[in-house]
Amino acid sequence: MTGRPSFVEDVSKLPTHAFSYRSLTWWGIIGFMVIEGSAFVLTIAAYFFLMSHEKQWAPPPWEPPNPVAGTLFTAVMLLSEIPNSMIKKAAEAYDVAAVRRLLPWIVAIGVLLFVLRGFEFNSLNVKWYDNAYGSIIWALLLLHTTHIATDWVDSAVLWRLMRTPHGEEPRRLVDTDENALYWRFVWLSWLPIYFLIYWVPRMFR
Amino acid sequence: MNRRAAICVLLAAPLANCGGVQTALGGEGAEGANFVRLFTVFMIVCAAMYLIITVGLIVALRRRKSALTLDDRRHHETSPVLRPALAIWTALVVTGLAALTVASFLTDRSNAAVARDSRLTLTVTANQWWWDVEYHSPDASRTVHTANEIHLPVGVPAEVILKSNDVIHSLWIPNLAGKQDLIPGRVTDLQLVPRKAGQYRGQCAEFCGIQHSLMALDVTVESKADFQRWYQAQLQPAPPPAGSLEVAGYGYFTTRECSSCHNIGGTPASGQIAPDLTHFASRRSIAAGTLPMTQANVARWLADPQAQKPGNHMPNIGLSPDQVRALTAYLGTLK
Amino acid sequence: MSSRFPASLCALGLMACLAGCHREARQDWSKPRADAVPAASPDTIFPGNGRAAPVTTAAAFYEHNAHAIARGQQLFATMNCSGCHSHGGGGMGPALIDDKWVYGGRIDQIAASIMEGRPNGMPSWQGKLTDQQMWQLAAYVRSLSGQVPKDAVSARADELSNTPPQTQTEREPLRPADSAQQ
Amino acid sequence: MTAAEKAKAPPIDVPRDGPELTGAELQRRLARTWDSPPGLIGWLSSVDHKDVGRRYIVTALLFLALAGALAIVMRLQLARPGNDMVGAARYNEIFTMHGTTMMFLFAVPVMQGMQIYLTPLMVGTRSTAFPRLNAFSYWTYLAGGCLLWVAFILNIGPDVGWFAYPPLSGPQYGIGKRADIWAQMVTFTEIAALAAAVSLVATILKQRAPGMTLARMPLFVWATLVTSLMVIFSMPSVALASGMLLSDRLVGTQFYNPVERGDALLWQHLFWFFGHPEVYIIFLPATGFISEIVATFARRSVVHYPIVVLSLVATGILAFGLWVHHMFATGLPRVGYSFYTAASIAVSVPTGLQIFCWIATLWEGRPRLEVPLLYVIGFIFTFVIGGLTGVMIAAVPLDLQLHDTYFIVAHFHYVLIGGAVFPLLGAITYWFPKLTGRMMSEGLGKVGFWMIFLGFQLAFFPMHIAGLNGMPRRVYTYPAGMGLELPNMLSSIGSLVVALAVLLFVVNMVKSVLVGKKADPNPWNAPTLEWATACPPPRYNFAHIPMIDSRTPLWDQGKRMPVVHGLRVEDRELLLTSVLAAEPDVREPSAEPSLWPFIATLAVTVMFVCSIFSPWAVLFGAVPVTIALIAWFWPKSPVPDPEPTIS
Repeated sequence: MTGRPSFVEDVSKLPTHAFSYRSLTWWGIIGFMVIEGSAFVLTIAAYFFLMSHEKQWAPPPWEPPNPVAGTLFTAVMLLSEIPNSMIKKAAEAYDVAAVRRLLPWIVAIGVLLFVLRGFEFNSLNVKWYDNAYGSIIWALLLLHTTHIATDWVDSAVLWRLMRTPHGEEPRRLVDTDENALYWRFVWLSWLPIYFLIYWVPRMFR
Repeated sequence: MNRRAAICVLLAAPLANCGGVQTALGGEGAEGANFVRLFTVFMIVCAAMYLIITVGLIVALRRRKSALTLDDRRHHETSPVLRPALAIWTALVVTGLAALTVASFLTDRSNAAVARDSRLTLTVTANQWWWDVEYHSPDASRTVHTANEIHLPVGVPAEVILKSNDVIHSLWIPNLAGKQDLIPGRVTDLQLVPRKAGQYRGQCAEFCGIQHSLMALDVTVESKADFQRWYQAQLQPAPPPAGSLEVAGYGYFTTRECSSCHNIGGTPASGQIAPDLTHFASRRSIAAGTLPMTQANVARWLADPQAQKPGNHMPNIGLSPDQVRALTAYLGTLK
Repeated sequence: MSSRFPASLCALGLMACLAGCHREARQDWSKPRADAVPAASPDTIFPGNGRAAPVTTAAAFYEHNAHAIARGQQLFATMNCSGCHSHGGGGMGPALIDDKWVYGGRIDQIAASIMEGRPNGMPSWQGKLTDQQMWQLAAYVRSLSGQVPKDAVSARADELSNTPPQTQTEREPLRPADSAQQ
Repeated sequence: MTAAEKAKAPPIDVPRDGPELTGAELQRRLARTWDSPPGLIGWLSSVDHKDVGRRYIVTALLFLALAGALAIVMRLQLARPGNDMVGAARYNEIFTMHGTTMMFLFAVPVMQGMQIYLTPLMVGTRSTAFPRLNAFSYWTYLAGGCLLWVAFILNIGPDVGWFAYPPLSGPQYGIGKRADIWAQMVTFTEIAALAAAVSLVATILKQRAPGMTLARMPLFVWATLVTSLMVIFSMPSVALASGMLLSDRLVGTQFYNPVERGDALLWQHLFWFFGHPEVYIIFLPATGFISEIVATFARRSVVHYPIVVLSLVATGILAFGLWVHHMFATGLPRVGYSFYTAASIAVSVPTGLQIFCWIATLWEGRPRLEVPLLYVIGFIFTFVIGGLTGVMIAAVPLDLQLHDTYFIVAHFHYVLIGGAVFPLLGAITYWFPKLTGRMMSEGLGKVGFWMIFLGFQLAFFPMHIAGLNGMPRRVYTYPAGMGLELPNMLSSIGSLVVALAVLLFVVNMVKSVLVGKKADPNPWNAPTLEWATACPPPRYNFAHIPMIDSRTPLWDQGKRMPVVHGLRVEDRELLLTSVLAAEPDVREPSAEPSLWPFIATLAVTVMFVCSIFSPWAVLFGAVPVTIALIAWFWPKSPVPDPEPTIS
């Protein structure tokens, strides 16, 4: 830069954090949600591609998965949105105490979900190596489980972090807000997968 | 053929090989001829577009008298002529490409219609790295089994059913038609309408493992009479061995390793996992186009197949020179 | 840049080298190794009557080599071994995926069984297959019961899956009664 | 003070840039704030986008050299029919390594490296959005590249082609661990590319200088935005495909086994859904280079800017609808073919429009024939041939003959070398002062250009003819007497000329780095913001964040650069602006250097490499990865002040 610049505008009054699309990390989270969403969409496309070769789905003699554990899982997942929304609201209202109070709930729900997920794997009635139907069902469930796992770790770490003095900092509330957003993605992406794993194999028998 | 000559000129005549046994510019089949025709159309249109662009570029570079640059502080302005120029260019590109799309579509239709009433059906099954060929006939006893060669009567549409036993291969006989993949678990097909008698060559065009390069097949297009003669000969079992050397070779072949994999019709050798050798000596080449069919090459192959075509599925058996000689002599009788 | 290359990767690379050279060597390209299949001695067939000689290095090569096992897998299918052994699950012939070996479970014992044939239906393959092919088959048969290194076998063949993946099969211990020590 | 109070607290009194703090004193203090720690640890912890970008470029060029050496080996083998210099198995490994390295380890990374280096400078900000993610991206890429090449050197390199079609790459026919190494290398480069793309998108959308509305973004930044979005949408596809392949090979899933209800073509659909956009991920940044170079050397802004932008976007979208044209020979329903033919031909329309705009800009301007512009001219002469042969092979009846022959080899080398490497060489020459502070030699540059331009035509034009004469791809030998001798010999000679030219380019680079002419901030009198700062730029990029009101700010501003001020000087702080209008919005802290991205890469590497051998490695390997990531994101300062210093 040659010479002295001309100073046009002072930006020192601008805030140092912001929620939603004004935040930089929000765009990062959205980016990763799009990536993972594409992965889900493509896995689902692969599911239908394999299904299109079959007369019956699940292909006999394999029984469709037993939906009890999966349905319970779905119910818990949907219910988890209640504390999740509360956390999101509390974060946006800078209510650190509420966030600190509510985060353990999400972590506990995560543990419950893991237990239910274990039962889900047990109720698929097919092994991943039996045939491609089994493979794609397992792939969908496993892919979603990694999302539960990552967000559970994220929530647990956030819980721990919020209990330190760091929690008082507005930017950490932005993090909390975005963690809640990601949890929404996790349960929203579960719904089609739930349908594909448990109900489509019943509908086409 | 005028068109072919035109292409040859377009493609720098000394390089293009329009009379080869394996060339896309041959046009000896219905689809191959369609290719040559459509390729000519595309070449002309594309050459014209290339000319327009490069001439435009040269003119633009040599003009250098614009006033709409930074030096005149008018670098954001554009001449009014550019707007219609853009419109004309767009129209030109879109029309040219649309015309090509239509031409391609019509040729595709013509290809699809070319052999609807095929009168000859054969199945080609690809294996790593050879072709199994079976001619079908309503009468099961008139089914012919051969390998690494196809004979076709000229002018008779033939439907080739394509299967694979292991990985994905692709059958490409450029003189006659485009290629078609052979995919395990799927059945594809290829329509061949040979228009001109001659000896051609096909090759695997999809990478299929270590010996993808040496997986060719010989294609003979002949008159209907010649084809019938060949077909009748193929129906015959192998002749019994005559001389002592041949008998020794026959003995080894039918009782030892050879017969675990190879079949020779009319003998106890009935292996089904390697090329059928019933009329081995009537073929033009050995091991899917690896070597020309000569006594010396057969001997060389038998002594050390892994040296001729490394990685192929025929093991080095460790034959003695006498055994090689006997087997060569016997295989030579399988006309 | 290379000087700062993660040291752990180097170490892993070296390990991969040692394992990899052995595992991936393409043996078919060269002349067959001079390793004839040994005739089964009574010691190896009827264990307990003596000590079998240790497995030769040439024989050990086959069961650590991915190409040998893969070729064996192919031969197993094309020579119609499944006709009796049914993908290793057993049928007319004994099952091959379990830990029970009637005539010994070492690679040289299996190769000997293939070469000589056994009573009650197992044909002799001597002269029908090369020695090398019999070693390859034996290596594959051993892989069916998880006896060979997992990184050298393929998880499955491109055929009907009648058994769990071989990379997942539990390693079956050789019953002491079946053979002498490894 | 509660969080709510903190959120509304007025800015505290810390040093900020502005009329009172400017010039040398400001630069000294900013340099201290934005510097990387010294020593090896500091080198490994750097999160400076310029370090990351430069490392990306240098590493990618090294891989180019390696893959180029393999190309020479192949050309020597193919120079004569029936040659036995290289055996069948080795040749298969070599062409697999060549293709894989060029696509995954050279072309995409080098473009992303240029984007990582240039984008923050071009949009006028101090860093990328996620500097640590960016650093992680580079290390992961390096680990993937090393995995592949170490494997190759140890003679367990992949031999299944860069496309790795099952069943050939599947558990039965892909023997040993070769295909696993290929698939895991894909996972590494995937993660690297995705991480870089996310960071770039956020940088472009949120960190543009005040006043740089979307309609004033440099065309290279537009190309970067479109490319990064394409990476985000297409890369998951190959990640999924290679994940399925790995699980088929490792735990016996049946995705690609036709006998157990799988389908080998599933791979091809997933692979080409990624693979075709991949070509544009390589090509679009190159069009960005060209737009910038053309504007600078024609001394005027690119005409019909909106058309160029729309072309970029249209190409990006259309690229996702073409993948089936790689599968015309697989016997899919004929009806579908017509659609993909039309779409594949249509995608050349936007490119045709871009070419028009560049030529029109040259026509409107006063072109200076310096080396970067020479490469643009070489690009048009060469790439257009590749584009037109592309139109040919979009037609099904032509493709069925030409598919998988040397005609295709010629086609995509015209597209990728003519369309991406020529512009890249031009771009390196053009931005060399920005990368190193010195100019490249003009004389050597011109000689090099003519050598590579002519050598390229000699090497690759005869391949069209070899293909028409019946030479399939991926063969290690061919018989004599089929008209293949002459084209192949010419190709081999040409490839040696190209190799010499590349060598000359490298010599020119090395010489110029050492003794080249020192560069002013704006040696070419270029219009965009990266030229508003020194060559090479200081760690903090800009002492004050510039403010712009046109597409060519350096040509339109007066003597004094308009800037905004008030950013903190003692802490790393960025100015975020609104997505569309680029109005100043938020000040956010930017990440300090950290060793954790490097450690995370080590953990990921251990996990991925071990998971080639055991599925449990994914589970156990995830523990160190998780620990590394937690440490990476855990805030550093124990007592946060109202304006935190770390994210």
